[in-house]
Amino acid sequence: MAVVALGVLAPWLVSAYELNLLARFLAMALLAMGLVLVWGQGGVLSLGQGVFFGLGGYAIAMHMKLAALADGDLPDFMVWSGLDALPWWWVPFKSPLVAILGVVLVPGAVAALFSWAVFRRRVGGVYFALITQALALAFATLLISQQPSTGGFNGLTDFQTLMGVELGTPAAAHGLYWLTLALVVGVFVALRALMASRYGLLLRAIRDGENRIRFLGYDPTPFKVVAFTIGAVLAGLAGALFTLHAGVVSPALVGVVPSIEMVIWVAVGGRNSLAGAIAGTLAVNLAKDGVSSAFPDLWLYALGLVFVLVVTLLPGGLAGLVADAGAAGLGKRLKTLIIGEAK
Amino acid sequence: ADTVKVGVLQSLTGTMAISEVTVKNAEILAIEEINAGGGVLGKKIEPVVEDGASDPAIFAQKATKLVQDGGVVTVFGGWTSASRKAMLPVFQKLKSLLWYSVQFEGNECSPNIMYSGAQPNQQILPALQWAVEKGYKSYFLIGSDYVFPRTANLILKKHIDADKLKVAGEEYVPLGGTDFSAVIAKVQAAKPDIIFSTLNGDSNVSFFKQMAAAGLPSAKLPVMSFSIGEQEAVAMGPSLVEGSYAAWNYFQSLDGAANKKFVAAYQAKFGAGAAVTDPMVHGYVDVYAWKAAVEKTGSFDPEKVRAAAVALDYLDTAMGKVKFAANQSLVQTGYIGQLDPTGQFKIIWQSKGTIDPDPYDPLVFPGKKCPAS
Amino acid sequence: MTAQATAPHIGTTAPASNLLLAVDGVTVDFDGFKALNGFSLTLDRGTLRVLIGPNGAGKSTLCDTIIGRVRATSGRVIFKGQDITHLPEHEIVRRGICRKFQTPGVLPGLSVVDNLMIAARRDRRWWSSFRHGVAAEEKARVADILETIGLADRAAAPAGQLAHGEKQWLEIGMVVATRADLLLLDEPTAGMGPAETSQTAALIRRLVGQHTVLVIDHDMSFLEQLDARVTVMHQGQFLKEGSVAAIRADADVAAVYLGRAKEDTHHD
Amino acid sequence: MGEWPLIAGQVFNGFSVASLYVLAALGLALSFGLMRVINMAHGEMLMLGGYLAYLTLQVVPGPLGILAAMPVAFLGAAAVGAVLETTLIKRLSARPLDTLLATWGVSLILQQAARNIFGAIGVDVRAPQWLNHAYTVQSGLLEGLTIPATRLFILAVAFAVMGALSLLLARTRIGLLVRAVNQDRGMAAAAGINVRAVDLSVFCLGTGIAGLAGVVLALLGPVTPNVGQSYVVPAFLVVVLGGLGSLKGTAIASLIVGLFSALVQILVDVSLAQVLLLLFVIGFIQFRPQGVVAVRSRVLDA
Amino acid sequence: MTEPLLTLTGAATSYGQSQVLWDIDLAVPAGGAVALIGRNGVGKTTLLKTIIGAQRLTAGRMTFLGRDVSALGPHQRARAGIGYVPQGRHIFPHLTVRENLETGLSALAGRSGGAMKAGVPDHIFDLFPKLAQIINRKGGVLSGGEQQQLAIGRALAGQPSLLLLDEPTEGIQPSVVQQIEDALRRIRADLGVTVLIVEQYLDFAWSFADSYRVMQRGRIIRAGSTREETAAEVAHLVNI
Ligand SMILES: Nc1ncnc2c1ncn2[C@@H]1O[C@H](COP(=O)(O)OP(=O)(O)OP(=O)(O)O)[C@@H](O)[C@H]1O
Ligand SMILES: Nc1ncnc2c1ncn2[C@@H]1O[C@H](COP(=O)(O)OP(=O)(O)OP(=O)(O)O)[C@@H](O)[C@H]1O
Ligand SMILES: NC(N)=O
Ligand SMILES: [Mg+2]
Ligand SMILES: [Mg+2]
Repeated sequence: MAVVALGVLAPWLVSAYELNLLARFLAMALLAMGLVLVWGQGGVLSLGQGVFFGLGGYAIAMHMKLAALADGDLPDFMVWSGLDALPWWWVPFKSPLVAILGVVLVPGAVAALFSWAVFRRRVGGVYFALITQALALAFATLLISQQPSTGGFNGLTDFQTLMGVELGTPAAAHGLYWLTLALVVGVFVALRALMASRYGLLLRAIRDGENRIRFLGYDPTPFKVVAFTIGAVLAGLAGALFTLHAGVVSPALVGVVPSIEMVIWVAVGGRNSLAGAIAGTLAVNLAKDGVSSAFPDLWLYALGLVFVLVVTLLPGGLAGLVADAGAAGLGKRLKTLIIGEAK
Repeated sequence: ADTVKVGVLQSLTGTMAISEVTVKNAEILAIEEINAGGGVLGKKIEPVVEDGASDPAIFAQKATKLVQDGGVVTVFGGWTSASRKAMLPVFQKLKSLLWYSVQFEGNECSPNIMYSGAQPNQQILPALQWAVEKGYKSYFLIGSDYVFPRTANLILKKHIDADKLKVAGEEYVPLGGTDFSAVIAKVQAAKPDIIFSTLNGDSNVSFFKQMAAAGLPSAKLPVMSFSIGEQEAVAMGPSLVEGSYAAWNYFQSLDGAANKKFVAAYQAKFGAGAAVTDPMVHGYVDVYAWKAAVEKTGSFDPEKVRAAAVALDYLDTAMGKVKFAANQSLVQTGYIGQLDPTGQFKIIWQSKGTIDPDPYDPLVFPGKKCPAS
Repeated sequence: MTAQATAPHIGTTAPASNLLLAVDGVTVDFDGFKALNGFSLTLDRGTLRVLIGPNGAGKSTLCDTIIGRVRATSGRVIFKGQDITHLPEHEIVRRGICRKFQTPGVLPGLSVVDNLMIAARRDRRWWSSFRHGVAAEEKARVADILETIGLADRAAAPAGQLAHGEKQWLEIGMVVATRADLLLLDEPTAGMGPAETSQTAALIRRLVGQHTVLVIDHDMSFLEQLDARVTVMHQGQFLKEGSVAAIRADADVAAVYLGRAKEDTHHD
Repeated sequence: MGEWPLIAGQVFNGFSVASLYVLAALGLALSFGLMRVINMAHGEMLMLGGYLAYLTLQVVPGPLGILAAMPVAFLGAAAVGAVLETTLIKRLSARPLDTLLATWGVSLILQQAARNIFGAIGVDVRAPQWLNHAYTVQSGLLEGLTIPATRLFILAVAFAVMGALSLLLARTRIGLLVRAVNQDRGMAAAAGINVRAVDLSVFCLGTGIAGLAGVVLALLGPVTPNVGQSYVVPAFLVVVLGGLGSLKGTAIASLIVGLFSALVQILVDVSLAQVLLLLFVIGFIQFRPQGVVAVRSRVLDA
Repeated sequence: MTEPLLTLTGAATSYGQSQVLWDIDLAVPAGGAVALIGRNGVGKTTLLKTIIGAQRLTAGRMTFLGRDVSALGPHQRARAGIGYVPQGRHIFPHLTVRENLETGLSALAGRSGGAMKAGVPDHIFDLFPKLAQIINRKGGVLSGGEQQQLAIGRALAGQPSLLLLDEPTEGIQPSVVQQIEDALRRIRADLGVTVLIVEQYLDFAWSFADSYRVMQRGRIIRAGSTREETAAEVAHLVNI
């Protein structure tokens, strides 16, 4: 609670730039929490979260690009790429409602379709991870190669207003920040409830023994599809908010490397802990912001070393560390509570 | 205070670091020289270096940090158009000024950016002009898959068509791509007179190697590159690319006292063999142009500096006489060089005098001009 | 093919209304090897049937085929009058069949009680899993089963940490918790001592009536305690059927299955 | 010159690309298929092989330099593999997804190390004179078809490596032991198999082959700190398509991927070909979810 | 009596934090057959795992053939001559029956290179003729009983001097159980193999072994001779 209160007051505590950073990282934390559900609980490692992050980001960015234009005009990059009409799939994004729905529906639909096709054939685990990695590569490549309609390598940038609100004013920045914070808190609460529900239990059961679950009369496929889809929706939401905060969305945010980094945030924080995922996201990104300019070479060594050490020595991540430390006190009480209840 | 802060924002990590670090070096060199000479308006310049990490979103983030929290009066930086596009709204919003030093695809004029890198009509079109003069009729366009190559080729195609010549093919390879087997097969099928290449970085090595292996060395099928500078040529092994052509607004081999002095200063600091390239010199010149503009207006205020910069007279620089035009791009000379075995370019052609920058190609964007500011 | 002639056929053992399961001429061909070869079997509601046969006779494959883990090359499986031969596994289970595997298959990372809770859940459709609260009846049932299988004091332990015999008990508990109409128990007493074996026999006898049970086992003393009708398989085909005593006395069964045991008993 | 030479050329290029993929993927198939280790630093073993080839050529510049570089690169990459295995991989056995993340960290470190040692710009390994020419069909239907000698050489290397590997696995007990260890470590040890030695040798063999692949890659492109990255993702796709680390599957999958990309590239550019390849793979697993070479099993949760 | 083939003194082990075996003293004489009995979960399997080295000793020591082997890993103990038939069979699922048997030969490393080259000894197929019939089938597809036979055959392929059997007749048809009993007797008689067997059926334990140990909650609570006491006299201890 204290943390949330501090979060609410942040606009008065930190500089505008720092607030913007915090807002970006909180947006990313939404995605990280989704990975807790997908990877930590469901055992499904996705190396393609960047794709959904990007879909969300592009959905909102497309709208803002269009909103800034006079009627009949084309976005600048289309003009200089030699396009003379708006591609049909851009047209609906003129409507802010479509764009906002698109932020969650497009990644959700893509994720549901893709994961259904793959899980249905009982392809999982490592294979799934590698296929999603290829998906990230393909998506980034596609964005870049379709420059006339996607903005290509440059991505989309230079947004002025969203639904009539002038972006870039301090008020807008505060509002967006609070919106992000509220979403983080809301998603945290909702996911915690979900994980504690029977759905959460079954998801963990499927992670443990998918076939066994089948022979208890459950079809694992929809459970996994739902988790993956929720993860994608959160990633899309994260991408949209990030785009608003950063003022740019580009293929550099969606490819193989950023997608792996997203998993790293969660690995550092603790793949089974929502709070850990938020903490991990903030910690890694703050470190990156602080260290990489001062010691660019060192940063890559440090990042590499962090992956290695966290995975080998701290499989529970920061959250695991905290839990171990608290095991004597709070942890034990919790344990007896659970056992008592189970009995 | 007796110092003034300026931002230097380049990629120190990631795929672009290799190129951008050299620009950062040149910019720092200029700052140190100016400081040694007493600074600007009596103040020492304090460079604040940030890492753009080859990621446009980080560029935007770091640009905000520099201007908003870092208290810099102007920023030198950026290489890819993606990073410039991402920074543009930041500088516009914060009413600050960015100095951008790399050749690019044009189609952009922001009052908050000084574009010293070549516009297409200062690099690509002179190269076409040269090729037409040489009698080449059939052109094959190869590029890395990003904005500059695609737009450059769009402009080239219009001009090639207008000249009633032939575009034999147009192919793109993902950035960093290494497999050219299909592209070369298509080149072999199309039998062009010359290849115009906007390939970037490492891909060039793969391309030239595989061309040579397929029996198409530069001697047989000439290649005109728009992204191979001295640094790349040395690293690739000059013998691989020997005889191929490049178009720039600066070559290390240029005559002139200013260039001799610049090369000597750079090599004194970064090693005798250190190569010097076009974007580096543009970065170096940007710093001096900023100094001149500040001194002309007597203020660090970006708005005043911008106005002063476009009002400056010709500066005598390592790349010859240059000045900023009213559209905030640089008036400069176009050169064609041919690679010799040492990795230096022999200058074989140069434009008749300086070329005025033209952000909007008249064939592609008839009638479009930068809004007068 | 003489065995075929004596195999029970659908509708010959009981009126159709009482018929729960009919395996009708099922063949399972693994790249030329027929693990089941035109095998038929019927089970009436509320009955107990024992299935024995030599190692590799096809008993587990029969369970696999009923539950959909292995697909019949030819033939049909009819359950409650409906053809379930080609349904997905989970669909088959939802219709009321549950199976205990030969090697215990519990969910190792989940606690004993969660294992049972998952099995006890009536509504197994995914969208129902978001609904909150556990039915009191399910809770009571799980508590009851925990007592029955003697794991009440290990309820919170991860199932992966149980000893072999304890896992067997847990899996039996899970099968019971599903309240399936048809329980397929593949070697439920493997790894159990004589005392536990007797308990298992008693438990199974209690289940009969409410459930239909098919038991596979090699422990003759256990089968004797079950005292049910015995079907003998051999090489994927029907071999014999009869009471335990009759089967023990059978020369053919002795030859392929029991071995020396035939010397202890006399023919009848 | 008409369509035919282009198509024939692309078929040849397909084989050529397949030979690169197979070299890059064999090591992965070994460590992934047999040890369940996803080595994201595999690409850096390729990179290492490339740099070792470069260094060897400094010492042995003549026409045989490239041949000398092969054993050097194999052993060098195998040695680094040994260090990696003993310090890191062995702690993560049976946690494949974790090996993926940890080795990604290693990959970052190795890339940065290469940048600091050799510079961010690549180094160049030149094909010797005897490889530096091309065969051109002078007449007939395929007139104009050009086949570079380097590509033939790489094809030959790929065949040699595959042959040697299958011989090694078939003729020695190592293949058997490796599979036993992978399927049940505890039992393998109890049966008398030195599981540590088996792990180590398989992993080193895998990285060694990657080192070898790095040498031939250097004939086609520059050796840069991130050269491995461009091969590792497609190599993984090949392994997925091949199925459970089967060597035969890896070879067939490489060929499928190579031919598919090469033929598709007749019609579309490289970027779009990459996207179509992924769609193709997703489509493929709809029909053969276990990959080209499926292993059937009755084991629960296998 | 000569020195025991295997001794455990004060042995203890645990799974993570939870200790499962306490203060185990056990001596198995060369050529002898010892039956380990006790209810489910008392630690019988854990004791065998500790002997083969799959579980670490947290206290005490172990000797084999007069040598302290406490620090050796499982494969070294197997090569020293300990064969193990685990509970749950642990067949290599993707190896064929022949290959499964061949993995057993690894235990001969350093002892009998010749026997290793010679391949799987014929007497295993004499013992389990079924294995010869399904020699090219994958281990994973075998029936439970077939797997059990394979597991015993695999252990015998390594020509152990001490055979650890964890409920070896689980899931095996009665006639084959008899064959296995006969075979074990023959192995003892002809090859002088020492046997430590976990068995829940006292009748079999008594007919096969010459001494017994009863386990309870991770300890050996009683040791005795099957020749001097009847199974009935011990049964009440097992059923606690
Ligand atoms: N996927 C498969 N491929 C090939 N053969 C198989 C496959 N699955 C089972 N078999 C064979 O089918 C036969 C029947 O196996 P099944 O497990 O049904 O026997 P069972 O009667 O249950 O034996 P047990 O009493 O030993 O458990 C065995 O010989 C087995 O090897
Ligand atoms: N991997 C494990 N982790 C934690 N505890 C375990 C593990 N394996 C076994 N145990 C515990 O150790 C104790 C002894 O188990 P063990 O398997 O040795 O018993 P057992 O005598 O062989 O029983 P059974 O007759 O059922 O095979 C049991 O309480 C069991 O729950
Ligand atoms: N501006 C460029 N070269 O991207
Ligand atoms: Mg069976
Ligand atoms: Mg046991």
